[in-house]
Parts: sequence; C-alpha cells; structure tokens
Amino acid sequence: MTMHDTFLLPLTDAVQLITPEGRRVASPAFDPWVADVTDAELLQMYDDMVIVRRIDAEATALQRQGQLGLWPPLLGQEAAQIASARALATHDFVFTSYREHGVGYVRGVTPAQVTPVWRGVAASGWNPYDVGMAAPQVIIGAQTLHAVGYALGIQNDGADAVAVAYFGDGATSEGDVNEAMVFAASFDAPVVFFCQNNQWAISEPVSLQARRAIAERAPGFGIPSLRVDGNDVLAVTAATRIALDRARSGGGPTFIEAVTYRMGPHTTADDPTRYRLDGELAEWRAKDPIARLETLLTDAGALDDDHRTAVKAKADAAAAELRAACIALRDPEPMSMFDNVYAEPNSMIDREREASRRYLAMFEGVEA
Amino acid sequence: MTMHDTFLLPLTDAVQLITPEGRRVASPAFDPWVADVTDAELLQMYDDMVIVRRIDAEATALQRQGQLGLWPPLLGQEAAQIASARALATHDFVFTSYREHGVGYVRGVTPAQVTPVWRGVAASGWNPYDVGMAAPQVIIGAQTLHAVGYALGIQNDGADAVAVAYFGDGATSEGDVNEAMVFAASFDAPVVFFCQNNQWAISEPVSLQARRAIAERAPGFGIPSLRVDGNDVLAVTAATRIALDRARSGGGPTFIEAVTYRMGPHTTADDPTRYRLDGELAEWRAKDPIARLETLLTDAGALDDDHRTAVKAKADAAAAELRAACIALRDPEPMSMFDNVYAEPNSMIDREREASRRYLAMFEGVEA
Amino acid sequence: MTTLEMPVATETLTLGKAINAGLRQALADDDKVMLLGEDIGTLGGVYRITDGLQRDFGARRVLDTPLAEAGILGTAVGLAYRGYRPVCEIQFDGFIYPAFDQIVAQVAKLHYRTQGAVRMPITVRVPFGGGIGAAEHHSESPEAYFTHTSGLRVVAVSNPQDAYTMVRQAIASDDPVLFFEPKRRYHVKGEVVLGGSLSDATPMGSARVVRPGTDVTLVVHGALVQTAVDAARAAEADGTSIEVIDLRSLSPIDYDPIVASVRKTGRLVVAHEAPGQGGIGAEICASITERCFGALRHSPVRVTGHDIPYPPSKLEKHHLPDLDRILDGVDRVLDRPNSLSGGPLA
Amino acid sequence: MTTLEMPVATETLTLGKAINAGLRQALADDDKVMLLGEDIGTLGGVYRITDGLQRDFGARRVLDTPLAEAGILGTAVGLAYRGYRPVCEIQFDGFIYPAFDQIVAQVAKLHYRTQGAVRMPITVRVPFGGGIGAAEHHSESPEAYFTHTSGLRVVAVSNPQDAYTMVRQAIASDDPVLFFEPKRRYHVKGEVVLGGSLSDATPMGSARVVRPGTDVTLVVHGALVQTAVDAARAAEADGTSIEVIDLRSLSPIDYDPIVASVRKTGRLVVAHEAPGQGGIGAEICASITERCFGALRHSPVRVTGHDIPYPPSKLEKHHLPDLDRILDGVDRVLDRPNSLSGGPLA
Ligand SMILES: Cc1ncc(C[n+]2csc(CCOP(=O)(O)OP(=O)(O)O)c2C)c(N)n1
Ligand SMILES: Cc1ncc(C[n+]2csc(CCOP(=O)(O)OP(=O)(O)O)c2C)c(N)n1
Ligand SMILES: [Mg+2]
Ligand SMILES: [Mg+2]
Repeated sequence: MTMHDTFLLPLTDAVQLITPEGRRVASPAFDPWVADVTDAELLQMYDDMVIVRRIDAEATALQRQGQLGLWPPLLGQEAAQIASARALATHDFVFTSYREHGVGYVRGVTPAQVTPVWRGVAASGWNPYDVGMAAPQVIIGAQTLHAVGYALGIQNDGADAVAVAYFGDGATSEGDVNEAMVFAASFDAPVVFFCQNNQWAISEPVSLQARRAIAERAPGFGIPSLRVDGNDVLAVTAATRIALDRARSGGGPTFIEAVTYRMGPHTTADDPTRYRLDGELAEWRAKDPIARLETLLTDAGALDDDHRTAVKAKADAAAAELRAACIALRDPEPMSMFDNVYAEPNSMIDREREASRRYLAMFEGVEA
Repeated sequence: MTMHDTFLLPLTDAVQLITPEGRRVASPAFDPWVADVTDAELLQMYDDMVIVRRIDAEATALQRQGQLGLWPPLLGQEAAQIASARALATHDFVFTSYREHGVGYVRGVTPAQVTPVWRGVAASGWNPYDVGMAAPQVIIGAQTLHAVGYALGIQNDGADAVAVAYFGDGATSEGDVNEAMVFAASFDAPVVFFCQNNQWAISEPVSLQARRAIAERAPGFGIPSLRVDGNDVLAVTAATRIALDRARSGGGPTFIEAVTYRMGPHTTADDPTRYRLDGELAEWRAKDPIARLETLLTDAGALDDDHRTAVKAKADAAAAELRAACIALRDPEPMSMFDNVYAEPNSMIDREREASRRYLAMFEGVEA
Repeated sequence: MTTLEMPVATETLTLGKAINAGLRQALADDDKVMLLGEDIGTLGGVYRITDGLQRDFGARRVLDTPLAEAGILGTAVGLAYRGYRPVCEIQFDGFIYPAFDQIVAQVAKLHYRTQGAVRMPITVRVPFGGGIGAAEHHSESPEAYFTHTSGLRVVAVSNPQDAYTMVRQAIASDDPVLFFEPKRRYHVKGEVVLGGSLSDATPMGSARVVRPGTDVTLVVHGALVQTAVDAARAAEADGTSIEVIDLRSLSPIDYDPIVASVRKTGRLVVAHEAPGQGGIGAEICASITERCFGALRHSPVRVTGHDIPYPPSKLEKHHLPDLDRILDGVDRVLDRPNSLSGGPLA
Repeated sequence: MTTLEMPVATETLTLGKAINAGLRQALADDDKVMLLGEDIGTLGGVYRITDGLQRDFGARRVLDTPLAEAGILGTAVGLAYRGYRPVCEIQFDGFIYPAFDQIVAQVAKLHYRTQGAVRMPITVRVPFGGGIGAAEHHSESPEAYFTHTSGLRVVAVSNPQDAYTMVRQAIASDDPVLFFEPKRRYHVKGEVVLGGSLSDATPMGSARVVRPGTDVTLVVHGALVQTAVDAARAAEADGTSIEVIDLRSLSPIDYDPIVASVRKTGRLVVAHEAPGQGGIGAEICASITERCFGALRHSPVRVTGHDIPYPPSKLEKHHLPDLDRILDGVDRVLDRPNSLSGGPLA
C-alpha cells in the first residue's frame, strides 16, 4: 500500500557524540564535521555555558527581587544555544525568540544589553546590526519567516552568509513556521531552521504539537533535517556546520531539531510543578549539557580545578555586570515613547508629542 | 548521516487502477478496496462525470453571456471529485473550496443551487445541513481547519461520520492547512484531507508551492498519505475508502493527493495561455478522466451507444435546468442585505435597516 | 441556552474567579459548550481562569490545543458547524492577530454567508489591556479591530458580577462574541450572585450608568471603569459631577444611556487604552455628535492611549489614560484650564 | 531614495498602467526594490498591474511567491532587515487578513521595537473596494484596520497621476505603507507626468482639494473621489457648492485642508465604502468636531457602507455609497429634506 506513513530512517534516538556520562562516542556521519574541534574550543564552549548559566541564574534572581519584570530562563538549553551559535560566522544573521540568551551571548550581546527588554525599559536591548541578531521575537514563530526573507536577501546579494531561525517545539504548530518552510524550500533559501525541542511549550508537552519527532516534519517540505542531542555540544556543532555548509554552498535550507530540556520554569511567572511529570526533571538533570562536557574535558586532562575556579570567577563577574547594569537602568524619558514610531516625519505623531509635552509640562509647573 | 531527506516509498507515479487508455491494471494494495465496485456503479460515476462536465460547460457559457459574474470550471477534475464524493456516506460532512461542483452534485446540490453564488445573488446557494456540505470557501485553505473542528465534534459525539476537506495544491502553502494537519494529528480527528493537485494555483505551478510531491507533506505531521491518479475513478475510490475507513475506525486523519489537471482556465476571468507550458494541455487531454472510463466500460460491454445517448440527454437536461434556474434568479430585495448579519436582535443592524428603509422609500415615493 | 431555574448564591469572588465560575456554569448547563486554548487544561491557563475545568469536565470538553491561534479559531468554526458552542481562549491580546482571518472572514461572516443556516455561537475570550508591566504584545487593546467587523459582537467586562454573567451570556448567544477581560483587574474582588437564569439578567448589549452625575458624561469600558469612577470621586471634591457609563457592549453600542446622559450634561469624554486614531472613542464621539449635536456644549473629548505601538512597560504609565489624564480631559470638555489651554495644536 | 534628475514625459495611462509605470520606475531607480506576490510574475498579476516587470527585471526582483500571505509579509520583513525595499501585492483586499499578524505585530512595530535601528520600508499594495460584481472577499475596504495601527502609513489613490507618483513615494518611504488601489477604477485613463524627482511632487501625506466649494465639505478617498466629484457637479445644478477633498493619505490624515474647508462651509460629509462603525469616517468626524466645533453648523455626516459583511454582488449597489446617497448626506448636513427627515432613528 502506498501509505507514506514511515520514514527511511526511523528516528529513534537523536545523534549523540558525547554521552550524558561524558564519554565521546563515534558517529561516522557526524565525526568528520567536528574532527577539527580542539579541546581549547570545547573548553571555550564550556566557559560560555557556565557563564551563560550564571547570567541566567542572576537574571532569575533579579526578577525575584523585582528588578526585572519577567525572565525566561534558558537553564538546560546551554549546549544547544552555545554550540550552534559558535558554529556561525560573524556575517551570518540570527532571528530568535525570547529565550536565546546563550545565542546572544555568543553573538556579542553584552550583559548590559540583555536586561532592558525584561526590565521594560526598551523592546530591544541591542542594535541588531551590531551583533547580527534581530530583536527578540515574542510572537511565536513569526521570526522564522523573517529569517527566510533575510536569506532571500543574502541570495540576491550573492553573499555567502546564512540566516538562522531559532524557535521552540511549540512554535512548529504555528502557520508561520510552516509557511517559512514552504518559502525556504521553494527558493532554496540559505537558511537554517534551528528548533530547540525543550519538550514543553509552557504547560503543553511536545506530543501535543507533533505526533512525530519534530525533525520528521521538514523533509515533507523538501527540507533535509537532522535530529541531535541538544545537550551535546559536539552533536550540535556538527549538525549546525552541516546545515551552514549546505546553505553556503547553495544547497538551501536545513532543519535541525536539538532535543533538549527546559530545566527551569517557562518564565519566572510560570510554575512548572503544575504540569511536569514525576521524575522528569531528575531524568533530564542526568543529561545536563554542562556536566557531561565537564567530565569529558576533565577526563581528557583539558579542564582542571584552576580553570574551574577561573571560569567561575568570570561567570560571577558577568553576573555582577548584568546586575549592576540592570540596576543602573533608568526609566526612559516619557517623551521618548514617541521616538521611532516612524522613520520619517509624521504629523500624527508630531501632534501627539506636542499634546503630551504640554500635558507633562503642567506637572512640572513649567510654562507650556 | 541522519538526513531525513528521503521517504520509505519513493513517490514516483501515483497509484493508478485504470490507465489513460482505459485498461484496468492491478494494484495489490488498492484492489481489495474496490473489488466490490460493480460495472453499474462505474457507469453511475461515468454518468455523473458526463453530467457534471456538461453543467460546467453550461455555466461557463452562462458566464460568457453575462448571466454569471464568474465561474471556476472543474473541467478535467471530474474523476477526483465524483469518485471521492461517491465514497462518502450521507452523514459525512464536506468542506470545499469554490471549484467542487462535482462534489456538490453528488452530495445533492441541485443545478439551481449552484448558480446563485456565481451570479452574485447569494453567498451560498444551499443549506449546508441539507446536503452535508459547507458553503463554498473562497479564502484559500481556511476550510481545512473547519473540517478538523467538525471532525472533533464528530469525535465528541461518538458518531461514525467523517469530515472531508477539499482543497487545492496551492492551498498547501497556507498556514491554515498546515495548522489543520497539526490539529488533526494531535487529536486523531476523523478527517480526510483531499487535495486535488491540478498542477496550478492560478498561474503558479505546483512546483512553486511544494518541492516534493504534495503527498509527502502529511507524513511528517503524523498523517499517512496516499497519492493517486486523480483522473482514475477507481484509484480515487480506493484511496477515499481507505481514508474513510481509517477515520471511522478511530485511525485518525489521512491525506490524499489526487493528481489531476485543470483543463480550463482558473476562472472565466483567467487566461491560461499566459502561463501554461507548450503541449501541457494536450498531454493531459490524453489522460482525460471520462474518456478512459468510457473506454473501460465500453470494452467491458457495460456502456453502449444507447446509454451514451441517454446520458447525453440527461446532461443536456441538467444543463437546461441550470440555465433556466440561473436566468430565473431575481436580484435579492435590497433590504435582505440586513438579514442574518446576526442571529439575534442587534440594535446596530436595526438602526441601519431602518435608515435604509427610509432611504429606499424616498425613491419609491412611499411615505417613510 | 438553558432555561432551567438556577439555584442562586452569593459569593465574594475575584473577577478572574468569577469568569471561571461562569465558564463552569456554562459547561454544566450545556454539553455543547467546549473550551479550547493554549495551556487552559492542566495548567488552567496562564491566569488560571480555567482552573479545574478540565479536571471536572474532561479533556474532551476543555481542550489544550496546539500552539496556533488560527488553528484554534478555525477549529472552533468547524465545531460550531457541528452544533457546538466553542469558547476559545487567546492567551494575551497581542496573540489574536494570527487568528484574524478566521475571525473576520469566517466567524463574523458564516451566518450571513449561509443565510442564517449555520450559527457561529463562538466566544473568544481575550485578556486585554495594559498596566501590568508586561513584555511586548501582552498589553494591547485590539477591540476596535473587531467593532469595525460586522457580524461580531464585542463586549468588555469591568467587574466580577458582569464577568460571571456576561461570559455566560456570551456563550449562550447565538452570535460570535469577542469577550474582553481586563487582565489587570483579574484580582479585584466583588460580590457575585451566582446561578440564576440569564433571562433575568441585564442584557449583554446594554451599557450601565455606574455613577450618576450632571456635569460631564464619561464613557469607559474594561479596566478604565474603575479609573473613571476614581476620577469622578476626585472631581466631586472639586464640585464637578461626572456621570460614568460602563459601555459593557462595544458592538453594538448601547447609545440610549449615553444620549440621555449627554442631553443632560452637554459634555462627553470617552476614554480607552487603545490608540486614539480609529479607536472606539472616535466612533462614540462621532455617533454622539450625530445624535446630540444641539445638546453638546463642547466638542466631545477623547482620552486614549497614544498613537504609538504599546511602549516598553516602564513607559506605560505615560501611555495609558489614568486618573489625571481623564481629569484633564474633563477640564477640556468643561473649558477649564487644561493641558491644551495654551492654544490649538498644530 | 533616489535623487537623480528624472527625465519627464507625459502619457495618457490607465490607473493600473500608471501603477505599473511607477513600479517600473522604482525598480529602475533602486536595485533594493523587490516585488513579491501571488501571480505577479509570469501572469503579471490578476489585474496585470505588474505586467512585464518580471520579464524586464528578472525573477529575483519580481517574485512569484507560494500562496501564503503571512509568508509574503514575513518574508518582506526579513528582506527589509537585510536592506531591501519589498513591495508586496495582496491579490484582493479580502486576502490580507492571513497576513494581519505580520503587518500589525511586525511590520508596524519593528522600527519602534529596535529603537530606529531597523527600517521597514515595505509597501503593501492592496486592490480594494467594491463595485465590480465580484465574489465574496473581493470587494472589501479594510483600510480602517490599518489606520488604527500605529507605525503604519496608509494611503489610497484615486487617479492615474497619484497612482504613479504615490506608489513611487510609498516605495521610497522609509516607513511601511499600506497602498490601497481602487480596483474598480484601474481602467480609468488620465494624463500622467512620468519621471521627475519625488522631492518635487506633492508629499504623499497631503490631502487635496479636488473641487472647491463653499457650502459643504465632502471628504472621500479611492474610488469614491470620482463619485464625489460627480455628486458635486450634480449639486451645482441645484445651486449647492460642494468642496471635494481627496484624502490621499489615510494615516496620517492631513487635517489642514479639511479644517480650512470646514471653517468655511461649517458642514462636513465623509463618505467611504467600509462599514460605518469604526470606519475612518468616525475618526475624521470626531477629529474635525474637536478642531472646528465652533464652526460646525450641523453635526458631521457619514455616508458609508452598511454595518454588514460585504453583500452578494447583486446587492452591492445598495451597500456602497453612490451619488444619490452622498447627495442625501449633503441634504442632511444642510438640513434639507432627506431620508432621515421623518424623525430620529431609534
Ligand atoms: C502567537 C503567540 N501565541 C501565544 C504566545 C504565548 N506563549 C509564549 S511562549 C509560549 C510557548 C512557546 O513554546 P516553544 O515554542 O516550545 O518555546 P519555548 O518557550 O519552549 O522556548 C506561548 C504559548 C505567544 N507568545 N505568541
Ligand atoms: C487567502 C487567499 N489568497 C489568495 C486568494 C486568490 N486565489 C484564488 S484561487 C487561488 C489559487 C488557488 O490554487 P489551488 O489551491 O491550487 O486551487 P485551484 O484553484 O487550483 O483549484 C488564489 C491565489 C484567495 N482566494 N485566498
Ligand atoms: Mg518548548
Ligand atoms: Mg490548483
């Protein structure tokens, strides 16, 4: 019967190059893509992950202390973010949702640029062109289309850059994400779809969004896909490099599912105990992305207590920088709310601005 | 490499049980599903197709004569529509787009109920509950979600009905259609997605919408799919029966791609010579759905010139009925435009209605 | 719609809990009522408005849906075709736009399209408005998009009793209803008479004078009702008597009490959080001017959110109409010294 | 934006061909301009507005996209991020809603969200309005949804010259522009001065008095401009002098000429095809009342499409404002016998 209900490659486990126990395992397909990764580079990723986790914890604390309005922790997703972002070139361009603090960190977003959004002083903390990363996207999935459009621009420019869209498992249900795959496939756009399947969309398990592994969706659109252990920096590196290479060489889009887990709440406003399954957190703690790399590097003699101490100090410093920058943030000037609504002069805004100026002046006792 | 870029079953040709030359070919997977189809039933489908094609031609003519505002011909898609609709039960419910005159014919839409929409006297020519078929849908793809919702209702009711969504190849690019697949899969909804891939979405070839066979999309959503020759009534019957059977037995959604061809313009407003490829029309004329069934039945001794004459007379009568009903349609009363905006009393509409009544009364010289 | 005699009880409930109670009642009254939305089941919604309902009515009637708003509304249309009364939750105001096509081209039109054959008794619950220090897209007031859409009814509640009663009315209505919930007032408590037959309740379409007054008519809805009442209290101290009208229904608008009030006061102020341009304030000012031109002693005044995207939350206090801005509007309509006294704006 | 001195030529063109010429000029002026849409390439669009452009500028710059409106707009956002100036065609007014989220939550907000770092010079071309006997969803006037959306500019053209010039201006604008084309007037011809520098042209944001008058101010846009002019001509025969103003820009609205006119006439009629409730007529009536209260001799009058879904085409003549309905509105504002003279509506 011509029932196309199964795939050539049964997707059992995601590709893994570092086991949760910190052992390197072979993968004939992936190994060549990471053969050149040195211990120093792995150590760099380790450092990044430790620092980002520390920043993440600090931001959570700042929220608890009322310094931030909200924070969406990345706890548990460090490998997926750091390793994929490290694989990118500076001139690539990234479109993320709200949880990609690790990606931002690698792209060069400073701790001080992270908090404005979550404190409510600005809708974007950085200039996208400074770091090759768009403003964070709150509308689930919308950014995937932006990445495809950007990729079309790259293609028209004849550039060898790649656009990368980061999004979650829940996002795959949105029409936008599926349209993005249609457009990307149709135009062979140099784009990478990087899905962090962290098992949950707030309280909804991934099984509600997809009855198959997320990675199985893309091939039907004509987009090859890869499914990797998202808590494994090497597997993520390999997959991202494969995808980037395809894009740069005119091969078009690739879809990556990084299987990971959100170890914290959805945001600081969420209470995951209401929906998590028993033992789930413990199970995933055992697959911690940082711990396994730490073991691997320690066993390889590439990581010792001195380094651990040094990186902890760096992480604390980054956290302190984040905190200081956050607390130093002043509320924006009221009148700034009228800035940048339009790029060009606009009589409606001019009038609104003038009315507000006069209104505020009343309170200052200033002559309007 | 874990590149899920190929499928278990390479989709070369769509399943075919009757060749364009009118020969019955065997298909071990599909044959059991049509083993019970008698020559009389095939003849019935032949009759339907001849009649529907005749009605379609008449409607086109009515448009050319200014009696209809527009007409979207189904020419060439008769087998896909008639055979699939004939496989349905009365209590199933169908959601179509605008071109499914054949489906409507089988569901019991009378010739007189077809023209009001296209003449511009009503947005729907029939009561959906009378025929188990929703009002025609113009917004591409929107009805696929309606079918899924209806199917959820069936499921909640514990009924054994099935909801069927008809849509085109172009529609598969819309977010709605993809969301429909997500929802259907997630809830195991008793729904059949019936895509008539007629090769074109107005001037856009199917290759712009999908880089793979359309049927390859659904499996990634967890929905088994079937790809059949849409000009072959038997293959379409088999596929639809398989899908309905899955739905009725709790197996959830199935996706059918019926590979067919729109032999006419997109609508009477379209000029397909601007985009069709050379020889394309001739190639598909050779695969005409009616001709091949006619040969098969003639060869089987089930169809003779008497029958041909009789069905032609029936078809002409149906066309005459359509024409007479169309021409007899009176413009609706102006005040009827305020009816059914709301189901319940509404002060805004009441006021509008009263204002219009007074306005129109001025012209009638009637005391307002 | 049920005609059973309901037992009546009075409880003190938050506005959020009152909606929960109304949904519970509706689910109990009519087994065609179904709830659909993101995170409304196990979690009970991010605001816990549907708390406990999946547990008590089952996962077939209280459905966690995949993350897709067009999907939610499109599915609801199909359910309505099948005779159900779907109640959709849109998690936040700013997430309704992916469902816009299904709402304006399908939900709003299907009864009309089918000449009355198919009903769309769909309720779309939307927590709306600002003032909660939230991230982008979590503080919007999109109601005017829907009041401009013929075929929809639009309501906004402001207190626990209305929240309870009107959500039941919205669900019982054979027309689609956009049901706006003032999220920053979910936690405000009030006495709620539970149960009771809907036919005894104030109709969902009627506005209500929440505070009588003689000098100025102040029209508001949702969270601003309380702000308006506070403003009226403050103005009273100055000897200004403000009549506050809670619109409750935004489409259709119940003009009778507004007209009656303006004929008395000759002065109208309309306040809402949405941007002014094309907001419902424009409609009300235009309509009242049409109906009461002779009675108006000053042009109607609008006090609204600015014509800007919703700003970062630290700026929202300058964006949203508050007591002071409303009183400034009152001063304008009374020709008293006000922020614009300095001369006409360019 | 180009600053080249353009050669100037005059041709008689239909409105549709004038847009084609404007697009052609924009594509020639700036290689960052790209056209995206359904059927705009080989076919040249269902109205042939993009006819020949793919042939002449190639399939990389004039793109037939997959059939998905959110996809078109979302892709345009990404192109804008990359420095392009995408011009999207929405095939018909009623098909813009699937793209609504991308337009209101992305296109409109990204410049604001990024504090000016990212520009969204996106033009969205929308053939709009009724009167062509079309099927459902092909005759709508959705402009008010966008004028209520801060961050967007909205324009509507009414004649070949404006169509040519304003499409170039829209594309050259660093802000996103919803560009409404009166489809039933695509075939109307006029003299068009081609070429020329945009800086010499009337700004896109300004309204225009198309026919001076002294008794009544009549504000219109798009296809109704011609109807309004016809009405003014007919009224002249009766000795009534109507000043017709073509809004051209719907957001922002250029109030100066309207205010000047109303100060002179004391009477305002606004007509549009969209339903009245929440339409731009409400905004204009409210704003003009705010600005000219003392000068008004009658409440502003709206003549609009009814508050119904767009009806079957055989009824559209009763739905759309036509010459007679506009003149009835003029009679109302002049306190002459009119359709509502019988007494106030309920
Ligand atoms: C269009 C839209 N709908 C709903 C929401 C509310 N919401 C915010 S995050 C979220 C879950 C997202 O899940 P996923 O895509 O898996 O990303 P994750 O949060 O797990 O990183 C939801 C429903 C939203 N932001 N946007
Ligand atoms: C949302 C939306 N966008 C655009 C259109 C305009 N349109 C009408 S039919 C059509 C092509 C549809 O192609 P397909 O889905 O293959 O169906 P077919 O016409 O071939 O039967 C388009 C683009 C529409 N009706 N709705
Ligand atoms: Mg997730
Ligand atoms: Mg097609």
